[in-house]
Amino acid sequence: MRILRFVGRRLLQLIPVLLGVVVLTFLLVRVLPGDPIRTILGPNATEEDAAAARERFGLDQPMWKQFLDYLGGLVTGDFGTSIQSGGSVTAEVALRIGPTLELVVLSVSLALVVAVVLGIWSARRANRAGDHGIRIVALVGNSMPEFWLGLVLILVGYSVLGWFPAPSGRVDPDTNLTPITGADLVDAVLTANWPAFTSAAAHLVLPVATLAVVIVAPLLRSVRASALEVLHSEAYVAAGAHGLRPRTLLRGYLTRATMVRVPSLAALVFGSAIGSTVLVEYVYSWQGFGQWALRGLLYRDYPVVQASVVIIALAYVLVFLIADVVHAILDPRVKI
Amino acid sequence: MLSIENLSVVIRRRGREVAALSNVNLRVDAGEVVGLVGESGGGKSMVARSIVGLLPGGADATGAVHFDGADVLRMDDAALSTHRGHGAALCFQNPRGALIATRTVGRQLTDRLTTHQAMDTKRAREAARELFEQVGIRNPARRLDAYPHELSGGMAQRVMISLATGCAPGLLIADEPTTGLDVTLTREILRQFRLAADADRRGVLLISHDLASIAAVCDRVVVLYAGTVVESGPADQVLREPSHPYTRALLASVPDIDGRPVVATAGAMPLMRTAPDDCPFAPRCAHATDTCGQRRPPTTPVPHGTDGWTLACFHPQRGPLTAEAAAADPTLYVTAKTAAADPTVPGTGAAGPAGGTLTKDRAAAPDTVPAAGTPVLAIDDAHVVYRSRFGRGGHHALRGVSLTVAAGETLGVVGESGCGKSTLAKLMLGLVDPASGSVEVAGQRYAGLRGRKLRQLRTRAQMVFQDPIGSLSPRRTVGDSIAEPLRALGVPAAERAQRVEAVLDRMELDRSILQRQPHELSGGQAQRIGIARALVGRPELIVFDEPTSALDVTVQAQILKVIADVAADSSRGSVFISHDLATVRGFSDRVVVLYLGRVVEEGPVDEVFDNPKHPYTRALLASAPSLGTGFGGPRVELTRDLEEADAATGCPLAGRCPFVTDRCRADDQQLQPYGASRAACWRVPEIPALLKGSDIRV
Amino acid sequence: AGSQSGSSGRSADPAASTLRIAVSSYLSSWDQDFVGFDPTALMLYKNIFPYLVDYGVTEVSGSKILDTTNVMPTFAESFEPSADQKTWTLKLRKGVKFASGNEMTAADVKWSKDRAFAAKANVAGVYRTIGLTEPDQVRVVDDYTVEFAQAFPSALTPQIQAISLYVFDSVEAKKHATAADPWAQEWFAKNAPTGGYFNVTKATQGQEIVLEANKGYPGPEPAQTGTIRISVVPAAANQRLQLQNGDIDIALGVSRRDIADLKNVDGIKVISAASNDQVAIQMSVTTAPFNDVNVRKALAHAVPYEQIIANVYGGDARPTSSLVPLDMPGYDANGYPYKYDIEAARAALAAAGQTSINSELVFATDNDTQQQLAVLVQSEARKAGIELKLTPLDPATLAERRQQKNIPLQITSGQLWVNDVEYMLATSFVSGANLNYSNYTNPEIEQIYEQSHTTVDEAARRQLWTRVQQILAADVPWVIICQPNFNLPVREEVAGWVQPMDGLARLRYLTTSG
Amino acid sequence: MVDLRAAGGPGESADTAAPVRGRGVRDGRFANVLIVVGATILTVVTLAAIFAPLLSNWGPEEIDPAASLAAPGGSHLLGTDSNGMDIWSRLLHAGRLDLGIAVAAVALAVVVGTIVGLVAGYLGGWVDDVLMRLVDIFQAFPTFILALAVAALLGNGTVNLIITIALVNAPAYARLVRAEARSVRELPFVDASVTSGSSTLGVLWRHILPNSLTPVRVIAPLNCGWAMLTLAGLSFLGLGVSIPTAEWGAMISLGNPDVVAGRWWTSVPPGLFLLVCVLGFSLLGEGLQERADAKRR
Ligand SMILES: Nc1ncnc2c1ncn2[C@@H]1O[C@H](COP(=O)(O)OP(=O)(O)OP(=O)(O)O)[C@@H](O)[C@H]1O
Ligand SMILES: Nc1ncnc2c1ncn2[C@@H]1O[C@H](COP(=O)(O)OP(=O)(O)OP(=O)(O)O)[C@@H](O)[C@H]1O
Ligand SMILES: [Mg+2]
Ligand SMILES: [Mg+2]
Repeated sequence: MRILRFVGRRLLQLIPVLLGVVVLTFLLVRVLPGDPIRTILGPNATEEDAAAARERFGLDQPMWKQFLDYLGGLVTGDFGTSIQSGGSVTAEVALRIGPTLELVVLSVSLALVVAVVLGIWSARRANRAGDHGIRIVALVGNSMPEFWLGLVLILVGYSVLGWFPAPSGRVDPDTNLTPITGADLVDAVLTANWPAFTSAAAHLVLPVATLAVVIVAPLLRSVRASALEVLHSEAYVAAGAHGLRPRTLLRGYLTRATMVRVPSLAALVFGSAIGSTVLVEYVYSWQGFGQWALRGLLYRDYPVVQASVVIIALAYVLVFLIADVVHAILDPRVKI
Repeated sequence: MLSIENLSVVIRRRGREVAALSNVNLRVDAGEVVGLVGESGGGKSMVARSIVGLLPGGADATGAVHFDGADVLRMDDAALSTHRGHGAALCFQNPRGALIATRTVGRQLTDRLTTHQAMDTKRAREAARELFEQVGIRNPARRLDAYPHELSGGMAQRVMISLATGCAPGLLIADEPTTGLDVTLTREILRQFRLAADADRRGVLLISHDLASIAAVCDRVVVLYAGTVVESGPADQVLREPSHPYTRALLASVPDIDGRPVVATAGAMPLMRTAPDDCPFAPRCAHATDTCGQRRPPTTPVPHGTDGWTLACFHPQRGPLTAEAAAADPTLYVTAKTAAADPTVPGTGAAGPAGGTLTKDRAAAPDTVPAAGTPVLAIDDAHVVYRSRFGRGGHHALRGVSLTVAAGETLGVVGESGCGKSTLAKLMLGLVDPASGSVEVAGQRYAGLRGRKLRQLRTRAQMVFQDPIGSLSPRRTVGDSIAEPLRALGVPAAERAQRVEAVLDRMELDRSILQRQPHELSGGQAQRIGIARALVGRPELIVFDEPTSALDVTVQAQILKVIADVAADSSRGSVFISHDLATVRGFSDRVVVLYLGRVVEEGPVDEVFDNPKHPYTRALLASAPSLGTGFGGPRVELTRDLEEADAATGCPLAGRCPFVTDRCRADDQQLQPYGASRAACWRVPEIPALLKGSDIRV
Repeated sequence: AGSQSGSSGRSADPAASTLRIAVSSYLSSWDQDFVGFDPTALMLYKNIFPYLVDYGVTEVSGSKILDTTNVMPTFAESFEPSADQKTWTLKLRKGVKFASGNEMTAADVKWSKDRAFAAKANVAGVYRTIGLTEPDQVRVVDDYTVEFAQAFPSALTPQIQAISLYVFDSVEAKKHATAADPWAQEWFAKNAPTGGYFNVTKATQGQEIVLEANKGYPGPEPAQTGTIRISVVPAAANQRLQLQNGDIDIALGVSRRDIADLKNVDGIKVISAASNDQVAIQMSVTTAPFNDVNVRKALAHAVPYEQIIANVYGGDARPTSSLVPLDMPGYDANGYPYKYDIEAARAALAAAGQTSINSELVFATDNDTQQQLAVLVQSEARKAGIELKLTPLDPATLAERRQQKNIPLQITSGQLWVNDVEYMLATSFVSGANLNYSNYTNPEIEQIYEQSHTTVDEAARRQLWTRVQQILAADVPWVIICQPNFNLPVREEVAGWVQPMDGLARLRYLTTSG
Repeated sequence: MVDLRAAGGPGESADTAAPVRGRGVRDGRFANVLIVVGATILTVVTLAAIFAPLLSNWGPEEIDPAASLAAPGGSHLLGTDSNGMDIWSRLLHAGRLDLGIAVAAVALAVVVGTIVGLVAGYLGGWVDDVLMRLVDIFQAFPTFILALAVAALLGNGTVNLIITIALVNAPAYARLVRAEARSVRELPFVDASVTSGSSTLGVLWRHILPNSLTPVRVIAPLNCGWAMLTLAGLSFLGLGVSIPTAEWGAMISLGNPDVVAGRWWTSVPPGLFLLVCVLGFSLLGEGLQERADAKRR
């Protein structure tokens, strides 16, 4: 109940932030140089043709009217019509967000698991070779441009070893997967399409690995640091001094206390992972949100850019909210 | 049961070595409470850690720690893990920090029970409830599901004790179990240890820097100085007629509510790099002779003492340490030569203040601008509310406080933790704004002033803080900090330097200290700097907010001496805030007793201490530890902890007062004159009678 | 190390075989009238819209190419002009069906042309060149006959209609039209049209499009491959890898550098053909400093033509000496008398009264070839005293700046959809022409252009074109760099490629024998 | 003498409660190793960038008309790229731009973020609310997308890139400094300064600022590395520094396709340079972080 009230209050606080994002993107998009209409008209179009097209997309209206229309649409979940495709942006978003979320959620989860397991392991062996090794490896991963790493993994995993399917999509089309959420693994499970599941999983391995490698370092560093802090805390020493069993100590005392700081960092990492998908999706022909947003930006597809930024901002603040809730659950000291 | 033999611990770190313990011998038997006392850094915790085999990294231990026949230092993993907890269980100094924040206290306790007493979870929970009840936790079933942060300090300490006893240890070790607790709670917690020894036949090792507080429950005491045992013996004898000069100095530095003078010993305890081959106290000791500097005094029985009373000194002292004797004891004065030899505290050492008795002597008054008697501070019916950021309401920290301080006067403010003392201090300095009521300093109100005017008025009142190092900006030099009020006043640089030097001289600090950073200072030095900063702008009012509570006992005495000097200036008013009644008694003219943001009693210091009117004052006095006669009159004990009492309407003390009636719960109490002092209790006239008849002591 | 899925699904029967093609991006929209100007979309339209007339195929020096001089009916039965060349009559075949089962009739043609005019984009734009501006000019005669009444006769009509005469299933479309959306834009943005050489059977947004041969196609040259899978692979390197591994049969988005390498890879062949693709730097004749013809000449002398052909195109491009493409009827080798010669460049600059000038060279952000070219031009032009700032622009900004006509220098590349100088003048050299990024005008050229509308005689036209090239040689609105050859890496099993003159692959000719 | 470590008493076998065993000491040592290695890498790269003209016999934008995509060896130490430019020379010269942009951008972000955070944290109240909502808004923009948008808006000049990357990073600093300032504000020395009559600005400048920068000092180097990666990412998408200016990210993306063709030299060396340089920042940051952590414990 308390959590619900907390979530409610936080959701209310999100409104000004999201409104700010909405206004800012709206303006940003319009001050960007470039004319979206010209990109769809083809070379033979005349000024009248352009004016007609402008009218079609409501771009001839005064700015405030455009904004009010946009806002009105947002309230009903309508992001407008894409200038490039002429289709409903909302529908496109629905199609694009699933795959990207699948990619990001899996990568962040993988990174989290790896970071927690290795971080605690590393902290308990602080300053031995293994600890140093893990930290350095994580840092190296963190220092690589994702597009470079992606290409290397494709070269090795697909071209040389042939272990992974061609990086051209997310699932083998022959498996006839019916899209529901857009997240192929989920869809495969929902439709009990096991060949599709296997195929989707195989397609996911390399991109997920790429993203995870790139983001794991800060998580690992943080887990290790807080595990160390716990290990050195008076409380942990006290528990040890009372002769508690190692298993009890690890589970009840070390792990949970270590996890306390992870959610908010995971949320941050989630944010940067979303950013990285633009590059990772390109390299792996992963037609997701990032590619869509990037294309929208390059072609100044106003509704698409607006929608993509607002959606990512929404996802981002929601993830932070979730992180706060998880934090509150993990850490009884948090006042909510 | 426990017998430590010739234990030495050396901690080796790159660049430095510390001989934390040198040839310590100590024993604790079943059913016995042994007190281990000494100043900070003396090695008390190290002894405790050795007993449970938890030495810090880089530590090398020699000697033996025999526990029930086995040597802890040579135990293997398995033996050690049963020894820890089940053999000897440690209660940690900072109970809240020693509890894992993310696990309920109940589970932390059942973890111990299942580990050491082989109980199943259900049984363990039941046993946990009983244990909680035993240590005096009300509503134990509910508290089992509480997280540590939901507990008050006293409660957390009780939980910690239950955790330790939950391991069913042969030996219970308590490292400073009452530091940071209120006087009223301290007694209660200490009783728990006595109980563990008497009822469960456990051995108890009580560690404290404060002799007086643990005196009552100990069978024997061991005094540590610089990692060596300087004296040990039966508690009553050692405390009454200490034989080692250090023990005597230690006892004499502590203020006592019976008002006996405090004696300061210059210098500070040295940090030993190697096991000493002389008497480590010699540099501070007035009895020291050449021998003391050449050989380490062996541990010998006290010549005039009883069995088991030993000391390590070539010059054992005799006689009780009564107030008069202490004041007259020439041994407690220190020579400049020996202080200079102290390597650890160069500032204090070099210009070391001569020790001396602290008395109210209103001598020299250098700048006598306002005539004595002019009010420099007037607070009228002030309320302070800390608003919470979002919700309505907030915390009502002060509820209608009125008081005045005249030039030349020292006002003492006492009260339990959280009663609003620091808030009152901030109010006096204009750091918090009163929700209603007014504050006037030097005839001017803070309210309504802005910008430059406000800043100028602020310099009229200065404060000395509780945390001496924390009140100095970590990235500024000491010189910067002291000169800050002058800079704000727009004093030109040359004059600034001059005045800073003058005030340094007054604090008996060396000039070289100006270039240092706060972390390079000892607590005593830092507090002198703090006082210097407060003085340098020649304010009308100085507020001392618990200026010595973070300091070591002997350093505390030195600072108290400085403060007494400062407070003696008739040109300004002083406010001295402390939770320690004895300290306040030392040099206040008047005392105000705060309780939950209200003044419950106010009057001349001797009247309030000798003839308390309010039941609360009486209770405070009764529970104050004392090595001397202590509080003479009939005692009152409060029936509950502060946290559990509610003060919705009526007398705030109603929830805890043994004399409570329905009228107390209904009516607000105003200060009313009773003799020389005033108290906010309508039953004052009846209390003597009530006390006579019944035995109020619980 | 080819993956197994690569070899599955193939059989000996060509109609049942599957061809896999990689493209760089998903198409923006299915609606050819309103939106969708990206290469993938245009290529797909050619294959899935029923075009009533289309180019024939001819063989030139061993490779098959589209014959722009031969426009023939495909879905239509015939398309003939009246004697005055102003009215063209289109006769439809009977029994041609859309995927919905609706028959293709004159009403569909009329509706589609009405829609095109209403869209005021794309088709409406090109129809202007042949005097079609009003919906009324398209008349239904009977269920299977439609007349196009042009305002003036035009030699370009067959070519223009070849790229414009596509038809929607109007019966189906009307079901999805609303008062607010009379042309069913929403429906067509999301749903592929039907009735072309291929029907789209599956389209996964951003990922893959599956084409199935239209069995009901009544005309010549039906689709040779039963199924074509078009997958989207943005990274060129990735396409190359997949082609090498046999996971795709044709890679449409492989970089030039890779193609050169792929020539020597087992299992892959590179289809190569000469093309009329022109690479040029258009110089704005209205923007300083290129408003001075001497400065234009200076740059024309400062471009390292041979080095570009060697380094950027790996030698796989033809040098040219006219702004009219090499293989366009009327090409004259005197149309561009400029050679790489720094001294001459300096001299020209001096003639303009300058020793050094600064300008900006614009090219498309995502175009590696243009970028490489720009770097070389920059490096050499600097030697002649022309300091160029390289400005890559994204599509939207490029479009906007082109609109504003303020780009001093821009690299352009492409091929005219109609292989005719009149069309070239119409699109590139007359005042206000859409591809006239040079903002070039010359009264004589305007006059020749007018004249050409009515000049049908081939020899007379040739004469006009020679004059055009003389004028262009003097005015130098462009630096014409070269004509790169067309190259396409495919798996060895792929055959039947027909080189499209408009750069848009005609998939129906393709076969695979895998 | 019993060495407790040898006795295994309080030492930690893999699974026992691990009481401290000499950690603090070696902790510091490894932190120092990290810092030294990181600083060395950065120094070497910086020196190489500064003295690039002396270390290479080709200009960074100089085209060798005879040798496009030449293999390493001969007159080109690391070969040439598809434009015929010398990779080695470009690698070295690129350091100037990459390091310069990263450091300048982070410095700008630190300055802006610190000012905002300090003001918000110390003043509190509505100022805090307004500033922090703004920061929220900026942070809710996904960093990379924001970078893309700003880069597209401002164009790809060096200064614009600096502004872009700074803008993307500044909110994080604002938050960090604000949190720190809020806690510093509660410390007694601030009260001491206020009662000494210092002005608000004086308190901010002399006390709050210097004591609020600790986390910034630690994060900034890590952030520099991140900034370089962002720059590379922007270049990869064509929004970074424009050709032919030497920049590692642009070099990688230019040469990326060549890797598949076995021409590793066009993209692997810049990739390694970038990696090593970012790693240098990461090591430095990690070392500083560890030191700060150790101090806190
Ligand atoms: N982990 C450690 N590393 C290095 N030196 C230490 C460590 N712990 C304690 N010491 C040193 O050992 C000596 C004894 O410390 P110990 O904590 O036992 O003193 P104490 O009497 O408990 O003091 P306090 O009253 O402050 O708790 C001190 O000089 C201290 O500096
Ligand atoms: N900034 C604040 N915001 C909210 N509540 C506060 C604040 N400062 C103090 N309080 C509350 O006001 C009450 C009085 O606090 P104050 O610090 O004045 O007590 P104190 O008597 O000085 O206690 P101590 O002896 O522990 O220093 C306490 O309950 C405390 O929790
Ligand atoms: Mg201790
Ligand atoms: Mg206080």
